[in-house]
Amino acid sequence: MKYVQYLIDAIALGSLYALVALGIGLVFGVMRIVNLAHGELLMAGGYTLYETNGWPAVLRVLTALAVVIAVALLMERLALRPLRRASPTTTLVMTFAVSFLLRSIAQKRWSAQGKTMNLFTDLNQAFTIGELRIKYLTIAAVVVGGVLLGAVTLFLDRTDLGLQMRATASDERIAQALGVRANHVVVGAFVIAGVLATAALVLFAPQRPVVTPDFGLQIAILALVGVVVGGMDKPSSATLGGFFIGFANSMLFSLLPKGQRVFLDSALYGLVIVVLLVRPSGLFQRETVTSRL
Amino acid sequence: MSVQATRPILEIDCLSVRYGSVPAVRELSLTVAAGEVVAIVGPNGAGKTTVLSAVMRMVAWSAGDVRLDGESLRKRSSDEVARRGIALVPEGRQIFADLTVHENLRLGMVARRSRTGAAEALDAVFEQFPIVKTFLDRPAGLLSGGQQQQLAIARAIVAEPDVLLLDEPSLGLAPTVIDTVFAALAAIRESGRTIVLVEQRAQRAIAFADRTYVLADGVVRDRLVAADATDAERLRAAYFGADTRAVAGAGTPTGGTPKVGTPADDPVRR
Amino acid sequence: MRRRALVRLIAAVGVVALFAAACGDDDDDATGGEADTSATSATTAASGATDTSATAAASTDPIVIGAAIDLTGNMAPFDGPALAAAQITVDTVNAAGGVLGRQLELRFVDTALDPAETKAAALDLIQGGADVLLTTCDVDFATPAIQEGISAGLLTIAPCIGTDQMGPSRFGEPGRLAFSIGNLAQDEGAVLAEYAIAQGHSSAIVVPDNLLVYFQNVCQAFTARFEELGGEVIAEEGFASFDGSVNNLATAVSQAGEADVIALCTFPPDISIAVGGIRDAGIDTPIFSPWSGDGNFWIPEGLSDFTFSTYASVFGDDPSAEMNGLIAAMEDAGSAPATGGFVTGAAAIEAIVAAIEAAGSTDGAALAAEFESFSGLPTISGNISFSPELHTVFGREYRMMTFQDGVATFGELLAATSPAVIS
Amino acid sequence: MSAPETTALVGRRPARLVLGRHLVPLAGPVALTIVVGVASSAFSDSVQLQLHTALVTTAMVVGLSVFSGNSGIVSFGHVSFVGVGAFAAGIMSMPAQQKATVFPELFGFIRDNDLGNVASLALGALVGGIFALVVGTALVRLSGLGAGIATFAVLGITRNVLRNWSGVGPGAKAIPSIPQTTGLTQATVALLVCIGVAYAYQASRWGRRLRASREDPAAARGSGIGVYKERLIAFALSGAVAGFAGAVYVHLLGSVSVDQVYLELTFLTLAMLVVGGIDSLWGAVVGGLFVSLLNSLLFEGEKGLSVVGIDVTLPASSSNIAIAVVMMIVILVRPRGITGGRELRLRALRRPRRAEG
Repeated sequence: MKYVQYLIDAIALGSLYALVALGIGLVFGVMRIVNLAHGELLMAGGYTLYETNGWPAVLRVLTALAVVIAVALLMERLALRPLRRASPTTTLVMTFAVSFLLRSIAQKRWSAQGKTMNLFTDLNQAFTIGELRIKYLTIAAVVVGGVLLGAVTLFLDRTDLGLQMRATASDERIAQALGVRANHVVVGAFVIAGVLATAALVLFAPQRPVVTPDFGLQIAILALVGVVVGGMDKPSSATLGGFFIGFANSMLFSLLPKGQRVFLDSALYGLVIVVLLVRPSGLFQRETVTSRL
Repeated sequence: MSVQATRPILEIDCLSVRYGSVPAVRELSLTVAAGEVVAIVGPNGAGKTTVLSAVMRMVAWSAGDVRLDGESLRKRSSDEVARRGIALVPEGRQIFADLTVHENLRLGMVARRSRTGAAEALDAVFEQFPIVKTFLDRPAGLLSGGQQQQLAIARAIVAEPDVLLLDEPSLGLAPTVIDTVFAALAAIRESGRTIVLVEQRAQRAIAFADRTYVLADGVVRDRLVAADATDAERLRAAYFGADTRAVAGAGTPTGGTPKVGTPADDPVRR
Repeated sequence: MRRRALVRLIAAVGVVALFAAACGDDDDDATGGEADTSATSATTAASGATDTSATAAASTDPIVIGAAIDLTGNMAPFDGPALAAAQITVDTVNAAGGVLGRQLELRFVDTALDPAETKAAALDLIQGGADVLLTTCDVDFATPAIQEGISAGLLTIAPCIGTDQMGPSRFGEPGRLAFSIGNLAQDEGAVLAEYAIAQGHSSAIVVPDNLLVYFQNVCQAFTARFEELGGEVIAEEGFASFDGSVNNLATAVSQAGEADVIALCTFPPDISIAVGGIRDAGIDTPIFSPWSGDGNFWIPEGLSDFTFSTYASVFGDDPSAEMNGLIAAMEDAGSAPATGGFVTGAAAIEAIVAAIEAAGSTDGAALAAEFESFSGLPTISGNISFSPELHTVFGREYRMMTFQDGVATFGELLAATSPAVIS
Repeated sequence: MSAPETTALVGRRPARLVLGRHLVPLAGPVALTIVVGVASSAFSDSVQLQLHTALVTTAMVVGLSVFSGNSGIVSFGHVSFVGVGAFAAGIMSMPAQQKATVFPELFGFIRDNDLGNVASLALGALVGGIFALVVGTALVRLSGLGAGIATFAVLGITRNVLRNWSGVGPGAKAIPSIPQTTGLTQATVALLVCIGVAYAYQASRWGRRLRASREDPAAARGSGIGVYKERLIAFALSGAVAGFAGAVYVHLLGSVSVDQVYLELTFLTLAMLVVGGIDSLWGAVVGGLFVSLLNSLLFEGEKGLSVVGIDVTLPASSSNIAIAVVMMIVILVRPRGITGGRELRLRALRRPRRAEG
């Protein structure tokens, strides 16, 4: 029973990271950009929730969504579009600079002291089945995660813009030579990334109610590790990678002997290295596909 | 097929392209009339593919201009060029292997200028390339080389472009498949589309085209018409002149006397 | 080609400009600094001309207290309010005539918590004539500044460091010059344990955050004193802030068994995840926390049975009128405190003033000797004591605060009988 | 340099060849280092410290560039080598007697011994190099982003172990009382040494092979270059340089804590490398110094404001925003770095001078 509870905790955390990873994976898939500033989208949404404390919840979430998408699009337009042809390392460092800028602005505006978001705190309530305790938040995370992953998959499979995104991801030059407008595709990817970041934020908020300038960074870095471990080329493998990293983080903590729990990071990163060595192109990737980066 | 009588649809004017400090195309000028088939032949590294990529704005120009229907493409990006009516069948097909045949065709339609007639265009393509219809829902990567080439051409013409650029459509294909491809091209020509064909298999291209430019070292070495396809001497001269020059690394080609050796086999077919 | 050369030129000019600007900046600093001091001494001389002779310039110069503290980074929420309170106290002291007939001057440099900037800030202040150095509220972040302060022979004070590390135990013999006005973790852990026992709790789960030595020490001290007084610690569930382990804490705690009280030694933001998680897991056990759990900015809605010890109640019900006056003054200055830690900034100034008056000079060694002899020195933060071994405050009265239904109220003033002994 | 002189220099072809091949690419970084070093002595203590920090941070960037610049693989974990170098040097040069009270749980041979300055610097290089060699043995097989993340994982493990294994690391404490031996001379010489090592490697057969394998891995393999071996050599060497830089760094600050050599430094050094130009040593040096000096300048500007007035409400902490913006602008204007990723060449050297004159 104890282990089933561990499993539930792990699934809860895994689902949250899966959402973040999907956002990172989608932008990478379409643009070949590792967006280190993805976490700052969550942060921006978090401060929006703080500032709108007292409004109706739905309105707050929509405002946060608008802010997050606006930040995502500004990021794309001002910092990344001019670097469309630059090397991956250059864009990576650019996204880091963007992340640093946004965190510095937040630090100046709201200070390093946390601010409470107060959103959907009722989701923290749990129901029990026998000895098992399941938070409504866990259910919400799994459902929302599943629905959004499904929606993104459907979008990519069924819509023209989705098809153009997949084509761009596969070969940007040829896609453009066929008439695909790169900017449309990229803007689309960033809008979706914004939606996913907001969804992740809304699900993180009840559990991590305090937003700080570093709020998103820690989450995004771990999610990024997950994305790479899972396999960057496909949104689905990136998402599974995100789930994997959250799941492993939680599971390892529960399974480590009490005195050794402080070595959680070592265990987790050790696992990451092993996975990368055994399956360099990604845990959930067909072996034939290799990362283009 | 009088060249002078028709209006020029594609004009390449003193175009230069360089990769880093290496010039790939040097002050190249050529004109293609509407409805005409123009071939560009030449040895490896002559700059043939670069010319097509430059027209598509897939590589940057260092000087010169390209005009479509009199309008400069200087400020256009490659997707805009495509949506203005030039379609490219790239070297090595470059179909999207992970996507299905149908999805590849849908991507081809992105550049269509008219909102109507898409279904008809698709039907026309199915008729011309039955193989495409047969494997509609199959990932394109599973098709054979010849099938992929047909798909690549089909993908280009569903956009109903004014000008079709083809880069080495016969590359790596078996002779019978090449016949199929050229038969398809003939049909496209009948439909009145302008074609620019880059080929290393010069003889066939020259015979097929109304006019042919022989390219070497990024400049036009010679101009030929279909009748010249049988003039092996002239071909050899054009080819080998360029080859020796490239090997010797001499300066700008001025069309000096080509060194003609005794080639073991037909230089054109290689 | 030409463009590349142009860019190189711009780059070259940029580098030169950087140097030039740095030069200009330094010139400004030097001349500005001198002009500043001369101007200050001029005004001091002018104002002091009525009661002292103009020749006693040295003794009428202001006593400079330099603060190398963080106003940008993660310590800013602690350092900022402490600095603001210190400034108010300096103003009060100056209004009352200063110390030894000299005015106090508080200068600060933001370290942004960067180690090189921290050291640079200390060097700046020392070179600028600081007589006493204040540092960031964490001994490890402050180390680069502390070392400069003590090696320059200055009394070096951290307002709110809570470990016994601020002194010889970390810095060897030169560390005699280093003190903290914060509460000793061993003392604070003891008071929490004594309060728990007094409320009839006899079993506990201890949850230390491995991130900071302070957290570890408070929880160790709680355990030691709790067991001394006959309580039983049934489990210790460690975790570490920022590594995600807090997400699993609730399950770990719920599986540890039932206890009367949970001692939780951590700080925001992870404390809110920890407390929220424990409550949401249906565990209503009272939670005890040291000062790091102070503040209402992180509190989950409707939190109950959460008790913490602190320096001052920022919830409007502090028992001391003087304290409430200081809080009001800080609100007026636009820096309302979020936790009670600010008061250590004020107390630091009071202690420095007391030491200077007793020693009759600003010599670091003399001041340190006075500090070591402080036993129950009354300050706004309560009575503070040091010893040659312990350079962090013990024996001070804590405000024991408790949250019920999301509202914190003052419970009682309580001092530990003695610091707990931890290995 | 006057125009006739330059012409004369260019006129002598053999001299120009030698200069062009080795002296000129080296001259730029060396000259810049010496200028910064010597110039620093004109300033106040705190500005001096910042300039020395700039030199030492640049040494870390040079260490990173030995691997990333030559192999084309971005390492996110190089700070772990800086870290182990820093900790080895720091903990071994803290006085043994004090160590016994502050870090009683250290293994005996670490706790009871201390080293002199030179020995501790050598130790930093050695530990950094060996650690990189061990790690590299497994990891340099990977390429692309996978390699980057794997090295980042090494960084995570290094930090976690140093933070929690009290037998070898300082735990949550900062290591205090490290002799502050890095001043003008040592900082300058240290960077020069790193530049020298990096350049020697780059010009060596190994360095050229690795660069060849970066341009075209398949062709390199075809011509008998063992990419794995070449990468491993570069990785170990750059680990040694990074470890050395870390050792110099602790002797500059006199203390070091685990979080000091983690994420922030990782991104900072990476940003410096990219801002300068990732493909060249000149880029590493220019980027390291440019970003460091910019950082100091903006920070000093902030301080300048606060020294004059004592107003607590004075808005501070805007320098980070400015740094981020400047960095972004530099990347936008020069996506390949300030130097364009090229080494300094004589032709390039001449042109700006003429333009200036």
